[in-house]
Amino acid sequence: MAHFQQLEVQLKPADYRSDIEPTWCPGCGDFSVVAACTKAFSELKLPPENIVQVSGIGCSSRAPLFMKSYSVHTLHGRALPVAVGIKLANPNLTVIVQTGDGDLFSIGSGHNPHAARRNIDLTVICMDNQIYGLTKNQVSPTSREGLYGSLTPYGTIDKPLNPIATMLAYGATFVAQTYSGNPKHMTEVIKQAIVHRGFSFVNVLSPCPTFNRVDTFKYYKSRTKDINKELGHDPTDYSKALELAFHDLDHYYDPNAPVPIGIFFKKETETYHDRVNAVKARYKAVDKPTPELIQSFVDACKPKAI
Amino acid sequence: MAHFQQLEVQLKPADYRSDIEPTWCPGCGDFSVVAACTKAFSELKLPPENIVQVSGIGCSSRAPLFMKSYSVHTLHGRALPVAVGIKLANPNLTVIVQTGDGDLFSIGSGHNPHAARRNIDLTVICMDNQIYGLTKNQVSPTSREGLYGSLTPYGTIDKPLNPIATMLAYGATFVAQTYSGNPKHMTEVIKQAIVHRGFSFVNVLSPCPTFNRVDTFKYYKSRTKDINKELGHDPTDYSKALELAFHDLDHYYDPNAPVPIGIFFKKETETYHDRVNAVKARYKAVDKPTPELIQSFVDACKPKAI
Amino acid sequence: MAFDLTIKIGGEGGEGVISAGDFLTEAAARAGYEVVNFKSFPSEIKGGYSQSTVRISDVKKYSTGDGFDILCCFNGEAYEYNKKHLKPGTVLVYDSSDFEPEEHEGVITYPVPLSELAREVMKAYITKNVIALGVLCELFKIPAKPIKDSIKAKFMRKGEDVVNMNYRALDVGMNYVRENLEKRDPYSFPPPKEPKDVVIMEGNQAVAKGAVVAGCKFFAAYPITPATTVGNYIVDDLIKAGGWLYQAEDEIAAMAMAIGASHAGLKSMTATSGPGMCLKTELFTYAGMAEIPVVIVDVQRVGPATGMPTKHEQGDLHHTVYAGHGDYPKAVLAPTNVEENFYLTIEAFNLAEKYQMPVFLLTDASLSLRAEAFPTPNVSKIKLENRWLYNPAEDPEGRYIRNGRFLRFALFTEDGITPMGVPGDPNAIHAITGLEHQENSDPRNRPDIRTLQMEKRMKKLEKLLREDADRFYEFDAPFEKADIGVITWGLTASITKEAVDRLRSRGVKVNALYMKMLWPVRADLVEDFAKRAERIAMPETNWSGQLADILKQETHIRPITFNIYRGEPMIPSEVEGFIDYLLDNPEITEGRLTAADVFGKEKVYGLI
Amino acid sequence: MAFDLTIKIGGEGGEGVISAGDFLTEAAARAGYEVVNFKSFPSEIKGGYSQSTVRISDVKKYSTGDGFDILCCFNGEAYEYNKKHLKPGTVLVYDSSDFEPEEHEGVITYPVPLSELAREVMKAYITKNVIALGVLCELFKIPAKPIKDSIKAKFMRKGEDVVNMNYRALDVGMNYVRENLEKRDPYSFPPPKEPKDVVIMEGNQAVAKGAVVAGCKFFAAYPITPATTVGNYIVDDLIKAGGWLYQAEDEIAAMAMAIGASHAGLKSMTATSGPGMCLKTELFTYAGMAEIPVVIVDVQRVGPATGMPTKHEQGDLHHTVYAGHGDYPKAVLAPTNVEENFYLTIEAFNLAEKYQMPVFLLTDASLSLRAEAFPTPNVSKIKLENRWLYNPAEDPEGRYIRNGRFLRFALFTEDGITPMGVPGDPNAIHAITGLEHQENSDPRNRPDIRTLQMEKRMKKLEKLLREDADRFYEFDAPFEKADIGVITWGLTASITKEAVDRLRSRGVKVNALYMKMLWPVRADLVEDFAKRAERIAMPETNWSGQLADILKQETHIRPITFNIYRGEPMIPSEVEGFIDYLLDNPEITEGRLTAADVFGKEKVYGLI
Ligand SMILES: Cc1ncc(C[n+]2csc(CCOP(=O)(O)OP(=O)(O)O)c2C)c(N)n1
Ligand SMILES: Cc1ncc(C[n+]2csc(CCOP(=O)(O)OP(=O)(O)O)c2C)c(N)n1
Ligand code: SF4
Ligand code: SF4
Ligand SMILES: [Mg+2]
Ligand SMILES: [Mg+2]
Repeated sequence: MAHFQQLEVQLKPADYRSDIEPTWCPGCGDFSVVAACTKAFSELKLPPENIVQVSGIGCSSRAPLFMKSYSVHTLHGRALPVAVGIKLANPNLTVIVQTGDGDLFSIGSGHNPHAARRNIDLTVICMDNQIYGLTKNQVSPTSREGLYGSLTPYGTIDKPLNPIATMLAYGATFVAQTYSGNPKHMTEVIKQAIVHRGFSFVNVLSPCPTFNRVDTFKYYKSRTKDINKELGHDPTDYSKALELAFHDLDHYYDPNAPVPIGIFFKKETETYHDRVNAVKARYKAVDKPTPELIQSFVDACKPKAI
Repeated sequence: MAHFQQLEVQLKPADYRSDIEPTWCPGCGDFSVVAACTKAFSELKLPPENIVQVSGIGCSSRAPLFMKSYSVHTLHGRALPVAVGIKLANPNLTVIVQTGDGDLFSIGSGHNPHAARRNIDLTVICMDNQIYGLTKNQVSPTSREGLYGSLTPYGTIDKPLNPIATMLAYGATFVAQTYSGNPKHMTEVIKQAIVHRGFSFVNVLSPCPTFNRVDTFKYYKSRTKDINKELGHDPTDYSKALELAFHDLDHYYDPNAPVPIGIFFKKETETYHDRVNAVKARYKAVDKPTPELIQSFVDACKPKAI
Repeated sequence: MAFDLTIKIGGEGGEGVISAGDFLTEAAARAGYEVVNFKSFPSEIKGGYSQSTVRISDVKKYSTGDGFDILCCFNGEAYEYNKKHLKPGTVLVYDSSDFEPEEHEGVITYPVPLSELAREVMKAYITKNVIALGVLCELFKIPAKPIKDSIKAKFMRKGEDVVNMNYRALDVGMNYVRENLEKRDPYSFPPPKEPKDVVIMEGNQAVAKGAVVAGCKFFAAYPITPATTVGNYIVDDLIKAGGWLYQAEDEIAAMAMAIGASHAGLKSMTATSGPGMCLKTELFTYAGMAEIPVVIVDVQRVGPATGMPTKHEQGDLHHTVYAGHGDYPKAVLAPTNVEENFYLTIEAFNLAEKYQMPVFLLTDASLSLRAEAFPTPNVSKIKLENRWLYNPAEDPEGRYIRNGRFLRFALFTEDGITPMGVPGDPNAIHAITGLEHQENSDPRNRPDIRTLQMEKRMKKLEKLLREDADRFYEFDAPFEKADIGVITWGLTASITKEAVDRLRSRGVKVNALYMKMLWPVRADLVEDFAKRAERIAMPETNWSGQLADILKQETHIRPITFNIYRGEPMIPSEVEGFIDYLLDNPEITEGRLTAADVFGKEKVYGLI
Repeated sequence: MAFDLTIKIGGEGGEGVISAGDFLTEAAARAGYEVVNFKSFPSEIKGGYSQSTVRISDVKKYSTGDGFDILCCFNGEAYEYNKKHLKPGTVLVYDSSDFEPEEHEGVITYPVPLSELAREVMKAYITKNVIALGVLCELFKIPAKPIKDSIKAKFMRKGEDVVNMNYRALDVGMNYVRENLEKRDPYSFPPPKEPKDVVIMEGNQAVAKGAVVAGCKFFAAYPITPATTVGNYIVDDLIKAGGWLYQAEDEIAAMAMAIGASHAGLKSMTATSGPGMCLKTELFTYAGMAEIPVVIVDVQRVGPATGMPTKHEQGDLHHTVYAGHGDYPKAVLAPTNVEENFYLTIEAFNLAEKYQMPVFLLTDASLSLRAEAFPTPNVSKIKLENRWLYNPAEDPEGRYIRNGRFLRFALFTEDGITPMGVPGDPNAIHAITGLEHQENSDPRNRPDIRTLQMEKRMKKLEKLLREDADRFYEFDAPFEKADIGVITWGLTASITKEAVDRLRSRGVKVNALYMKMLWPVRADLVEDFAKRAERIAMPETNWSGQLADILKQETHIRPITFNIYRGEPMIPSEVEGFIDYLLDNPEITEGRLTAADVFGKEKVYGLI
């Protein structure tokens, strides 16, 4: 755990809360995501000033504003690339992306393959309510077929995207799913995701009671199944992870299918930053260039007298 | 094959060529892609006026201009959504996307999951030279680790994206790879892709002799292996397809690993358009609305007297 | 005296504030009055303060005025928001089971325990808004019949029981007044008139209806407040009329799809707001270059960045006119009220098809939510433009075919317009490209071809200025030489109309020009107007005076701008105050004023 | 007489045309001359026509002139492209093994079988360009020593054999002249001078070097012609200096990353061209709203859409200044030559850090490829601005902390600038958001807060106008009352300088203003300049006169614009002709002229 800074004295979860009252509807799943995050921060003894939480736009993307950390509420779909810039600039920061299923998998979906395959050491937490909440009820890429949305009043005819399988295909090195109705599981998964060196993705099933009347707490309660504890899945096994992942959405079609939660995959391997360091070493890069070094870059453009 | 229009009298491949001289470098892999396409059109007896070929920007994206069809040379990364618009507007057209690895998997990568999962009946042909050609040598998402690019002179440190696995994860219903050094295989695969009802993806390994000095015709020649004929892969088997796909890039790391070509996966299932038709039937949609119907939409806003 | 009454209802979102306003609006229209209704929602998803302001009159009013005559507060928060506007003579109806107001001199108050009645008498809290309606009916002699009709229409599909429950709630309100209150105010409704043949539409609904009437067959959507509801409103009609709405993965894709669908022959559109406008920009230039007809609706909200998504601003005009690398032809329309939302959407499609280019329609968050009654459009009387498709029979000399190639971008037409070809047609096979191209679509870098194609494209705007621009200039300029000539656009134009009436009734000589085509500009018309006024005043709800900037550049006028950028529309008295200020300060001949300059820093926020 | 010689080399891309020009350029600089070199590539990847124009002089020239004195054609295509410019007195050196030219009256021709010599004598076709150099050296007395030095420097790493082969090729060329040709032209080099301490940079290289000098630590790239090479040039230096270049997945991501890296404390930039500018726009407004310092380089190319990617146009100015929903603060700089590319890049970083906002640097395709020799910058003399970070020790009263919250967006500073905080610092924990926000960053919709924050942000530009704008106005206005005042920018300014010299040498009273900060505008400076001229002339290489538009809006001037939009820079004689035309037509006092208006439709393309 030496790759991130820790406090000597643990702070309480409440110390990671900001004084802004969440604007979420009563009963929104996202409340407990914030609770789990602050608990994870506390247990990991993260200094608040070393946490940068980056979000896009959506109900879920308000989450960073309700916590005490450096919070970067960006534009719709752009949390990930802004977070990449932050992490590249200062690898000592704990950079967490707080996003929603629309933000991450619709408008933002072009950024995911590239952060994942490069194994940039970020933690991406997607509050997946299978709907666009903030814009008042449109289907999202993770919505089940037939779900009602204001632009698809006939019930959507789109096959949903599988977030877990997609991130696995991209080469993410930590891929998990949890459920905001299970705070303990969620906290544990988020902790592990933060501790993981490399690109971590956590899909949080986080119901929107206001607009999604199908994928509710009640719906999930009886269905979630811990793939690690209950099914004995070993997260180092990539092909098993894939196979499990491809059944992630079975419950959309089969009322008896379970909703898998847990860590699908986890593999510690070189991060992008490790590789950057290797290149920098080859280049004899310095941290603070001297004026002489800078002058030498300019002088290199003199007509080549030899 | 009843789902697309056919000519009574077959045209020659040359009849599908435009009179623009290709601007490609001598030896560019993309020449034979055009040859294979025109051959496929001829063999499928497609009326040129019913073909719409849509591309983005890149050397590869010039391909439609060298053929006789309705050609839509769009902007970088936007071939797919423009093609979706065309197909939605007129499902009777044969809509083909001609694109490159940068165009499709870098700037355009946010569009892929959504066209694929919706099973829109398009054929996407990606001329994958593992490099940005038109902008003169930058690595692309499919470049192997260590490849030189003008912006990564140290040899890229990025893990490449796996195009086949990615498209399979998205739910594409036809996924294949072919090689522009094997015109027969290529023509056959492209034909099948066009005939397939639903979202078809064909990755064409199409070397760029000018900038990519590693992944050359010479390199591929000895390595490609026909997964269907030589390995007996049955393209209806999704999990086998996945497994094979995940070894697609093994040759990047293991000089003895083969480069798989062939049809990884193929499944005929409802297209987006089939579902649109079902919704339209429910709505009693008409093709040419009468003035009375239109007036009724306006009249629906009268204060509701009952 | 003219009848002109404004009722404002405020309360918690979800308490039926908005639907109470809607009932009143419908009832007023059904009783033969002019009516306009302005709604405002909180940015929170649930809860937060909502309000609905209904203005009912016997001659058409375009704004909701400066304030209200009657305020009905569903809770204490609504009271807190509005109390500074309680002037002597205004009426306050309030939920006395929730709060007690302070003393307000001259304000007539009617306490009604709305929540208690709903909970105790009706045993259904959700009927609170209908009880309140009953109270208003009884107090102000609003005819109950049309209200009941509206209740029935709205709740019918929920069953007879629900309808009856709401009838009872209305009675509970009416009875409470009869039994407990004594009328002490002068406001009451005149008897119902002969109902007119009107429709009531919200701003975004009018755009949706207009689009379907115009023949739109493809709508590429990506949700964004306050544009999303254009899609909500259009989707069912569109499907029935054989079209389709596609929810794209983002705004770029939506724009790309609209272009694709148009190329394939359909009248196509997309609707978005500022952030989406930015994302689509590269494709706007493509539509200009490839000469694709397409309609883009921008329901403006407050920028920059995410800004204030539910709030009003006229801040996207610069972007619409000037964004994009390189110049390309386009037209920009901006309706000033709901009825124009309907008709100008049709105009947008007509211009797009005629000139084969992107046409923008700029509305805004406030206009999107405003409901208005206007005469029912007769669709058979509306003229539609369809695109010019190549037809070999009309080209006996084969001018548009050279060496077997269709000359999609032929240079020999006088007006720069050339026939299109649609995939499927063997006679017009061609390419389109964003590269500079020659007549037969082949990419070319040659300086002469570049110059000529650029001129071909831009020439289309000259024709537009000749043939299709003047009807978008609404002149209300009775004075040969006015003291002030006001020029404005969009919702601010509606508000300005009322200010102009008031100023004239006080003898001020003010002319007005309401511009509804903001690009390209008929400099001659603007300058002729300006010649007949001593000074030009331009109120706009944006920081920089974006239309003023355009006119400074396109004409010789040097306006005095009045810029408000607080996220809310102006009110008539602000425009009035601005003009009065100019009359008091004759030395100001050009420049920029803000509300603080005119009203003083402290008073500014007290106005609204 | 002053020494001023222009040599143009043309041929097939890949034949060493460009490197021959580079050798000449270096040699000239090493021989103590001023030199500027303009390259142009085909848009095809391989092959196609390339050219390199080298102008060598004893006083600094900013343009490559109207034409050339000496033309060296490597093949017949080069001859075809250039033959219309062969005037009496010009010299033509050509590959006589490839083609024979027509008769050109008064043109001095030197046939040299370049290909044959390369193939037969040297047995290495690739030495053709060095043979040609030898020919030029011998014919025009160009000192061979500096050329040899350049050859050695370039080929050293390929081994001694390669160097020697090229030395021999040079000799082959020189010998051929000695043995076969007789000098019949008047051009010859003066003896070498004392070499000056100069650097030679290409336009994009100068941007790259300037950025590293400015302290840039993060470069977010996405390839696009003609901006890509900024990244090519910076990457190695940047890594050595502890920074990083990241090739993003698209331009939107690149902009987002630059913003992220800046927020995390690094000086950050991105470089792109028009299409990328469009895509990044939404994030520009975010940087404005969240007050993030960031530098955006736009190497303009021809639009709209894909346009002509390798060609010159000044067509992105409207976009840069006006794009984006809502108003936000920004500055726009535009260098006129390569040296300014270097220094203005540094200025861009300084302004970005000082004002905490996006700063744009507009260059263009032609400037990007132009090489110039200029005095070696001394980095220790260059002043750098670093950002104002919150420091509790400087805030003893704790004004920037309220209720334990850091007031990143405090409203009480006079100039709108407030200290930043960087992640990792426990004293400045805060949020940034694109929503309108209050002082402590919390999102707020309140009209008063909105108004005040808007004013805070925009106030920064007032300070900039006071403190940092005037040095970007280059006045060359010797006449108290000139007939014409020329205002222009970018590469067109370089070209105009030469036209102005020529006009003045003919006695024309012309003043000039070269603007290098295009936004915001010091109206006072522009108007003072305008007062001292009868008429204002504004040449720009774009359709609409984009700087003219801005000045019409920001000042009272009414210029006559001269617009060329053919995808190539103007040449001095065009600007000269434009001014002459104005002198001949005194009745023209404002409006727009194109090359066709001034030179007639047929002659236009003959000029270039
Ligand atoms: C560029 C842009 N497009 C669209 C929007 C409107 N918008 C805001 S949030 C949102 C969807 C959010 O969905 P999701 O990420 O699932 O968040 P949720 O509200 O469900 O938590 C959209 C489309 C925007 N703010 N910016
Ligand atoms: C918005 C935008 N960004 C960047 C570019 C520059 N550009 C043109 S082609 C290209 C890469 C093409 O790579 P690929 O798709 O692999 O095509 P190839 O040339 O290799 O066939 C880029 C980055 C552009 N034209 N537009
Ligand atoms: S709309 Fe849904 S996601 Fe948004 S705050 Fe309410 S419950 Fe949560
Ligand atoms: S650069 Fe490469 S991809 Fe482009 S035309 Fe040349 S060989 Fe083909
Ligand atoms: Mg969601
Ligand atoms: Mg490629």
